[in-house]
Amino acid sequence: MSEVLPEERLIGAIARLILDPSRPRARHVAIGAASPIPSAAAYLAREITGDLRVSVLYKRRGNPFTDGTGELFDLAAQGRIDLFFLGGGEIDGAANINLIGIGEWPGRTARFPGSFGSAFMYLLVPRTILFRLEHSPRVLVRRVAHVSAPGTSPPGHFRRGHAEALVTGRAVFAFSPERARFTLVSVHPGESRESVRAATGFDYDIAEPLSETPAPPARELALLRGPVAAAMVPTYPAFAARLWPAAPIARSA
Amino acid sequence: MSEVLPEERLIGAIARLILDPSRPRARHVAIGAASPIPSAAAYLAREITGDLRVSVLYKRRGNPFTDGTGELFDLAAQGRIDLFFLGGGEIDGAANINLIGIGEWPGRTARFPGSFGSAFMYLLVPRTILFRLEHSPRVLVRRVAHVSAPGTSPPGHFRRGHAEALVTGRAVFAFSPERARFTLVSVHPGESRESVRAATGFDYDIAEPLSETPAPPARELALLRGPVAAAMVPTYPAFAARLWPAAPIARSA
Amino acid sequence: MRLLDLDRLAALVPAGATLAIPPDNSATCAAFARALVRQGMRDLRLIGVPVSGYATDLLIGAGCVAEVQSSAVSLDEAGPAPCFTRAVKAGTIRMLDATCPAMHAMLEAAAKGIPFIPIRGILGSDLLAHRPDWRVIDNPFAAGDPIVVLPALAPDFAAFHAATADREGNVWVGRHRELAVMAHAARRTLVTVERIVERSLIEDEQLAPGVITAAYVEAVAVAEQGARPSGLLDEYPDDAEHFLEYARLARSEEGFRAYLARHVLPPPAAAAE
Amino acid sequence: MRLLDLDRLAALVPAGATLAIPPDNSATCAAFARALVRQGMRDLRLIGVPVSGYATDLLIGAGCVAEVQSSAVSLDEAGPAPCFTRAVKAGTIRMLDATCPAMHAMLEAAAKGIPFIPIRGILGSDLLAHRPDWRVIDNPFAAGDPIVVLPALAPDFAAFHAATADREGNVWVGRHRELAVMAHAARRTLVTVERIVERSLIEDEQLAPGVITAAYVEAVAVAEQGARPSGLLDEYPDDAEHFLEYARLARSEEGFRAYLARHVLPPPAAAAE
Repeated sequence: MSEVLPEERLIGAIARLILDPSRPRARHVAIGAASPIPSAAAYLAREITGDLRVSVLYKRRGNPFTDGTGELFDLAAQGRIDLFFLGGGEIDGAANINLIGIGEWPGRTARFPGSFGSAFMYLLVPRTILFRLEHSPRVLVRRVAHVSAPGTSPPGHFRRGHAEALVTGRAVFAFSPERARFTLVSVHPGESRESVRAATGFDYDIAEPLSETPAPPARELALLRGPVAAAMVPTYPAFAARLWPAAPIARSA
Repeated sequence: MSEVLPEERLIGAIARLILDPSRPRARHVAIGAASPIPSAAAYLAREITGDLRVSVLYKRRGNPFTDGTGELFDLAAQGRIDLFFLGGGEIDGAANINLIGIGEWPGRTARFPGSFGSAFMYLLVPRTILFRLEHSPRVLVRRVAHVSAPGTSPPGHFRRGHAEALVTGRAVFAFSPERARFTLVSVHPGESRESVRAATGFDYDIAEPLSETPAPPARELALLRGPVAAAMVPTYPAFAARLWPAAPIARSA
Repeated sequence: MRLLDLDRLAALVPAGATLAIPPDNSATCAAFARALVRQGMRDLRLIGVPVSGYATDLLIGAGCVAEVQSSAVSLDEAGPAPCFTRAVKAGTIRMLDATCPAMHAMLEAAAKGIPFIPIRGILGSDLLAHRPDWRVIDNPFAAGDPIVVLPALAPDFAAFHAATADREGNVWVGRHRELAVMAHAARRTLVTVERIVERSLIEDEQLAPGVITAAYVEAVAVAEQGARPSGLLDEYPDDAEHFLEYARLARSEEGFRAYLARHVLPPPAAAAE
Repeated sequence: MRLLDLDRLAALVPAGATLAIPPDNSATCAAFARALVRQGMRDLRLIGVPVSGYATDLLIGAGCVAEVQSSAVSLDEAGPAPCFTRAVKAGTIRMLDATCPAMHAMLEAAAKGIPFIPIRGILGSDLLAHRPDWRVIDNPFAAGDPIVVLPALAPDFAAFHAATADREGNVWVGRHRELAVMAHAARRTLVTVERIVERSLIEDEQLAPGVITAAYVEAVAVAEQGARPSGLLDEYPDDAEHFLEYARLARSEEGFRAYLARHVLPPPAAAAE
């Protein structure tokens, strides 16, 4: 097998988080629009377990939503989505996310697209994985300028779960909602505790020993480059073609 | 033209109420299930004006509801239904209707089917016509045993309208919500003020002069026996066949 | 999705469960109800969405029902529901009266994961006095505007009949959107269908709008003509004669037993084997 | 139903109106937005259901917009919405930020004729502080359970693009149920379609579940490829190149003018006649 691509390592790391045996088992993972890496990770997790429903928003073939663009949120509210992914223009050390902007409300210095479903999904879905490829002090900040969705909530606020992890282009963090604080658990090849420290605007703990984010084992890599790549083609053709130019013809997925 | 049937007279009387020029113009009339006479009246009103939407619940061809059995109520709540028909196991002199039953709740002496949408539609639709073929002291009572839907509401209760009339197999009454009281305005052929009095359990006023419920004029009768009869065939085949054995082939309606 | 036979599907419902079912004009689960009768179901708490008819009356007559929540129970053109009427008068079932849009709204609240939903109307109806679970609050956006609020209603089970399901468990219900709401609101949804199709129902943009996706569907069984005596969209019409036969027989306990023997229970020979 | 040409359809919207539109991936009314630009629309108050993209950015760039209420404005894979981003930073439009399920819920409340609707989540978000029209109340069914309530949102107009309409004004929108909610909630609904069909869309049980009936539709215009550069279900795919061209040009005021001249405004020769 050829060398493991950085994206493949991320996909493998996220699939492991989805399947984390210490967490409640995910039966249904939903993925928002324009999220190729989380989508591939969910498909990989499905291939590994053989028993995971993966609903990708705006999927171009076999779109699982037949009840309009509100259905994802209704599914989540009903408790039928176990795990979701969120990102942020800014993410802070307490797992607050900002998709609004910077400077005076509603983003007079920098404006992000907007909060999408984050203010809802973060509280309604039991398990959240934060994902943002860019790992820099401007994204990972001490305190977000505006809170689209809060990392933790006071007692009495209806909330089903929190972020479990933050995955970036440099590292993987675990999140403790009790302490409202991240712990660095692994760094990707080429990164060190120092390079991550320099690229991160918030304080965090460090797991000891700090490991390197592992590559997917050969069996997972084969799944990734086979059925997962095929499942990705219809919705993410450019992404699939870039990573896996020899990807098999898409199957219904 | 052959003699006017009692049902045709009722249909004509109800069509005139729908088109009453002293009332806000109805653009959309909805009819509940199993209501052939109100349906025919609405179709006749449509033929007369040429500009009236008639939505018949559970229509067997060209069913106008595509959003489930709740759509009628949403349309009403949106203010898109101008006129609706209600009946009652009991109807009292203040236009309260009872579709629950008689005796101890929920109808230990006599049980009616239930309130259907009445508790909602009576308050949400601007114009209501009460229709009940049976005109007897057991139906038209002084005071209903249980109120499925109130004839009038205190100030402050959200309400868009009231009953305008009560049409029975014997007579037509007008209703005044200010006075919470009916006025007998016409009696059908064969009935008198005395026969109606004897068959009515509630007090009411009497219009002077008291008229006979008129037969539909020739032009309306022609519409009734032509396009209206045809429109009735798909949903009310038995009713249409009984009244108009020579009814033309159904058109889409 | 699990593909079961009809009796195994019905066996998923335990005694005492809340079960939402559609009325006779909306993909009613008639064959499923007959299967519940055959297995001696007890203490069902039926929810009519928003009303109910044949299936509810049959289950009441067969002694399967403890409670009915509905806006009405009737056989429509075949007249009143005889077993229901008898049971209410005898006080042998608990009846929670409602009004159609309230039934829809309580299920929609569950489908949206909200604990309650406001509704206009109802003020001044005696329904309110008999529904302590329905409250009146002040509209938080306008002073002096009392409004009814209803709790979310999440049935243990929803059951209905539909035309087709595919191998993934997607079910085509056509314009019966109330069935989607039931499925979204219920914890577990059991569906009988005319037939299983081999192609995916959600890949076809023409079919997709009428599809409840597999995410909501617990199990499916094939039951041909499973809505009978009700009709099913353009598949088959109502069997008006059967409704009249049922209405006539169910008028007496004895007649109802005859109906069960003729149309619901296995033939005595088979039972004796 | 009135069948108009595209420009007359757009002319029904007066300056200052609230106008609900879908995002780029859901039957967006792109041709309709271009017609609004051509007629020099002013002071529109756009409502993204639940987000918006190309049409909103184009209308903002052309100076047609006073206010945007949306959960996001973005060109998705083509990047941020350039005119929107500039206008927010410059303070030339009023932005009411929301979150997707709240946009849906506010419209659903209007569609159900209820003055408000509760929603879970949102507590702890700064959205709340900037939406004085969103309130937090105590759940009337449970003590110590604060919950957000949203007011009903009934837009003056809803506009979207669909595949087909029939002569009665029934419109087939397929699985885009959010368009039905928009149409139910809005006072007047304007629709562009690929084509008018001669048969009734509600007589066909296969099509009916995807149909918004004529009761909600004010007027229809034919606009072939009217969602472009967005795709439309299985009719045609997105034009990714056009999105990229727009994103590139709209990065500057000058480039945006060039885009308008190339794709939106009538050719100068025609304009001079």
